[in-house]
Amino acid sequence: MLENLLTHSAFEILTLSDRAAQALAENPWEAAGYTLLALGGTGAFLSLLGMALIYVERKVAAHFQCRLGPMRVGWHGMLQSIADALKLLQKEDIIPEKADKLLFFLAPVFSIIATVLALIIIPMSPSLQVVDLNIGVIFISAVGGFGVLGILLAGWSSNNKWSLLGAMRAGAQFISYEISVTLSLLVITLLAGSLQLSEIVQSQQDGWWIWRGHIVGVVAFFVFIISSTAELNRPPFDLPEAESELTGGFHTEYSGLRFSFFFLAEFINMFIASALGATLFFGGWMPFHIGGFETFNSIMDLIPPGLWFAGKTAFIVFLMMWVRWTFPRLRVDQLMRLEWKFLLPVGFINLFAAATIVLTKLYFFPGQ
Amino acid sequence: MTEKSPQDNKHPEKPAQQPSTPESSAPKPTPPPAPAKPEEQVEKPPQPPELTLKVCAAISECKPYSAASDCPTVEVIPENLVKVLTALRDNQDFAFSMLMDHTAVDRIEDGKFELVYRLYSLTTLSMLLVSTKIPRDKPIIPTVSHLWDIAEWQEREVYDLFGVLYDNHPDLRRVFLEDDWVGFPLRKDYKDDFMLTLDIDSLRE
Amino acid sequence: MGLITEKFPEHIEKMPGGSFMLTRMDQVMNLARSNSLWPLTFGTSCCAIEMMMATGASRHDIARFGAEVARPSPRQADLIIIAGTIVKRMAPRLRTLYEQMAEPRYVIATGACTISGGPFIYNSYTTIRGADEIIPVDVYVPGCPPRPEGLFYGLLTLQRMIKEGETVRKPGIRKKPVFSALPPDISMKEIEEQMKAVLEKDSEVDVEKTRKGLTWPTGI
Amino acid sequence: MAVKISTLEERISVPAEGDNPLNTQEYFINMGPQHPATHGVLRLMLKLDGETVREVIPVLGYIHRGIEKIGEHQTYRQFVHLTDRCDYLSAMMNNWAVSLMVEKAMQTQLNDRIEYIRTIMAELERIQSHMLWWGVLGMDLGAFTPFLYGFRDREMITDIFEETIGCRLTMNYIQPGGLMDDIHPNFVKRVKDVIAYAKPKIDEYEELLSGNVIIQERLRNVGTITAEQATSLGVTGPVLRASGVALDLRRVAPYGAYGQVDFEVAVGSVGDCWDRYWVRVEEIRQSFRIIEQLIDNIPAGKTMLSKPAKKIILPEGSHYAQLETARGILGIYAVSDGKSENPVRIHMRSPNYHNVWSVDAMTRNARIGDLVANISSLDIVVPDIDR
Repeated sequence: MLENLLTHSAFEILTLSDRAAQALAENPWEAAGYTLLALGGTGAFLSLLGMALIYVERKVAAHFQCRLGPMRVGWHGMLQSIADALKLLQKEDIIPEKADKLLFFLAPVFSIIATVLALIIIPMSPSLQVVDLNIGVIFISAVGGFGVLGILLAGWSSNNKWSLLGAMRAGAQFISYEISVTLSLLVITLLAGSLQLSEIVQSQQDGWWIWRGHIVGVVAFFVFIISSTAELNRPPFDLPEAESELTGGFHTEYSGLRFSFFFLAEFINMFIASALGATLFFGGWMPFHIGGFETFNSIMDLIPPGLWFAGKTAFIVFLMMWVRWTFPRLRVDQLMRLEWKFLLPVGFINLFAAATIVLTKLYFFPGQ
Repeated sequence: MTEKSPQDNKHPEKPAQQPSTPESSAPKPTPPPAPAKPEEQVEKPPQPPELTLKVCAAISECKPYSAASDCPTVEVIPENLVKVLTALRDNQDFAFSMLMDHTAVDRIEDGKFELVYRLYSLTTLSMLLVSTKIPRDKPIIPTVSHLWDIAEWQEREVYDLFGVLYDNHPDLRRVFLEDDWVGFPLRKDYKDDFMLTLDIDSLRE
Repeated sequence: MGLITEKFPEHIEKMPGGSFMLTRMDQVMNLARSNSLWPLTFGTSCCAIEMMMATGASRHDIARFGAEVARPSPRQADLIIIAGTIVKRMAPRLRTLYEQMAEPRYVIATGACTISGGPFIYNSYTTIRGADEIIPVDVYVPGCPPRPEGLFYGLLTLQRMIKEGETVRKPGIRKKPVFSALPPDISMKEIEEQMKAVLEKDSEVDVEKTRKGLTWPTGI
Repeated sequence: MAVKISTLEERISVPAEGDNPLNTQEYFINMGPQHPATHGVLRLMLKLDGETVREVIPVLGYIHRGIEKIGEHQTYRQFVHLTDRCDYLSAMMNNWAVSLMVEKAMQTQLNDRIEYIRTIMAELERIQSHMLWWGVLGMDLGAFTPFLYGFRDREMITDIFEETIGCRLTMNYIQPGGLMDDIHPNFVKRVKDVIAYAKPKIDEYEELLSGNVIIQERLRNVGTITAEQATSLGVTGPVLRASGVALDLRRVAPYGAYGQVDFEVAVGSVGDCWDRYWVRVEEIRQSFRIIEQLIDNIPAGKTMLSKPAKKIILPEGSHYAQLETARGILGIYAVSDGKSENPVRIHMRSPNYHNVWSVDAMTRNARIGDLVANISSLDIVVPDIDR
């Protein structure tokens, strides 16, 4: 089935690593150029996207709360994030005297590295992807686990009890909710029959998994969105940095540039989670297709895949912001209860249901 | 706000012109002299209020308060304090289940601290003031924190500001000031290099 | 005159054609700093409510000036708005908070109590008479408590001061005295005169014009 | 009799008890005085076992300004303006308490206009205080948006105050013998506008916060104190009423115009955070009801009984008056020597000082998140605790 899908594809996947590999035989300099483009592009994308998301978050929050938000720097405060970034670059860098200096230095670096590693395998459009691993879904799970290491190290090395409490909360929360995220990822892996992100996108050519997988897909999506919000430490699951409880949580002792790394990593992680959600459940860059309606599908193909991806991701990002500015925070034990007593059983049952669907081929729009 | 206002505005002008002599004491009663509230009337004659008499009849250690007070007040000696307060709390006729307030007054001219316990009853909705006097140079009094939980902290406040020592208090330490603060600021003879004093009376003249 | 001139004073002399580039860079930095003042969540008494009114309430919305990111940790804050009386017991804590803040750091003192001790000067055994006895204050906002608009005016004044590069403590200079970073051909006196001119220019208000627009309610 | 005086260091150096099967170690952690959840400068020493709070030790005095000492050197009229700065969210009720004490001691009868305006102002103040509390509760529990909504509506009431009094927070409006000034001509209309605007809003906000599952989870059965505990701890106001004791001085000992209006006292049953929440939201509604009954019938009359007299000398003896502020019973206790304008001793029975100690009883063996909910539901104002 999968081979069929791939041969019928109108979209040719060409990642930057593929291009570099192709060019290596003929012209090593071109390959090096592609590599540099990938590195520089990821770095630039990371910082620009982070700043844009911070600006958007502040504006969305402001409008939810009947106020204006940043207005002074640039048109409607567009350059506010740049001012913040410049200021944070210039801030004094304080390392507490009794902190574990090496780990204190490494923690934000770990955090940001994990983010970059996850960012490179997100397929943003057929030709805009750095590397397309055949174990993409597993890779994202693994790298995501790396990010919490940064938080744990930050809490431990700060030599501050509040930081340590925040870090321990983050650790417990991450380990718990990672299971649910993985379970919902597995559902899509089962339906699509592949771990490779580009193939998962291709498999949604006849319809996105959120309705091709009907109930199973919807349940998996909700489990995914709840538990990935928890993994991102965003409200209502922002216990590791709960402002009114732990002052700043794990980043209490961080200032200036190092703090901005955490800040940036948090927002990029939100983008990655949204992009992953869009890729798995809403077809990633795949336009809105309905199996069998070829005319309709070709009209939808007129919109470039990059826009589809951006739109879907923006929708999920907005959803997360909406939740953040509406809901209060859960308590620690309630957080654990939600995961172990509700989301985990639901995830397992859903996985079994998905297996049944795959075996009996009960999809909507089964395609060829 | 409608018809009454013109005549009502004219009427009280008369008394308004009278005061401003130093003897006249502030707000004058309204022109139509309404009778004073009944509970205020009782304190004028020397006869103490009804509740005071009732308490004194029930508990032999109490006696009516000697000085003026606007609330039923009994006086006890420090040795009987815990006994009296226990009786007042547990006696079903009174049932003073709340210790509303506890504070001290520095009677420096008598060389004494007056400790005041304000009890409130949720069943009869009445209030009783229990007063006891301890010498300034040996300010020790048994604690009542086992009777009411809040007494623990009220007593800490009094210790902090007046230096009254409570015997058997579970955790007697300063509450507002640092532990190494010297002196007890609400005592009348408290002196401090930091404190600026301003004699308002001299400024007024 | 900020971090760059302080850390690399020799660069100014060596640059051919004057210190143009470095000065520009510094101005950009000051612009960025002035527009991103993250306050510390710190308030002791009544002024804190009006401060919350300014920072929180939708009508006033301090976010317009990019200053709504209230940080609970002093490490990440740039600005400390002292809102309320400071007493003896709080004073060392306030000093600690100030010292925990990372370097370009600014202080606004709001309200009578913070400026002078307010109504608690006389006969009080704990009230500190002015927060500037403890930490250097950049801007004073009088009032009891000041209106949110007053706080905004204070914030805008602070922003202007940062843009001019002149706060009570010059930003970025922690170990050296202030004028060691000055270029050789400028004296402190000239800067003072220039600042005076700027301040005088800004304080010019056309009184007649202002009065015309003002209509006083007659009903009172 | 040997009295032992301890210090904070001794208090927090208690060795951990090792009877825990998991062999965990308890530790002390310092919360405040600068902490977002402690509403100002309250400092709490927490004895924690992991996330579980074993003991809460409030450490006060970070805003202790010695108001009682200052009061001994001031006249009663001057003392009124210091009470504004204690519980600044019920500023006018604090002023009223001093005025009530002076008027009771002088046996002054006030006219109805003064009583009506005082009552309306006090109820407006109560509404704005509860609105602010409502928003801050949301913020403490992690929802920032209710905070701004609460502030937005509070602003309308502040505008009314500003129009009449000229001040937004520290009013000094109610004075011994009357009021500072008459109400503004727009006052009645503006109050009616606010009622028309805010009453539906209360329902709307209840939908946002009260109907929320997470809020219910966070507040229900958290920080329960029984009626006996509450009485013994001396808590008053909504905290006591949430525990099921219907002690509201507006009802049991009416002052002002409360004797002439019809309203209900909201009483909880369990005594948990949810009851305290519910009692306060209900009190906002009841306050609107009281204002609605009074606002149309403000009688004519003077707003100050006589010209401000130069001297107020209370008769010799002790004087006490108490009333119900937004947070509980505020009592003013003054001892006069009958000769001087200044009191020999003036003491405030502060509702917050009595309420704050119940946080330990509420939070034993709960989580840190519960502690934040408990502090928030107590609605403490720290300058009133410390005075």
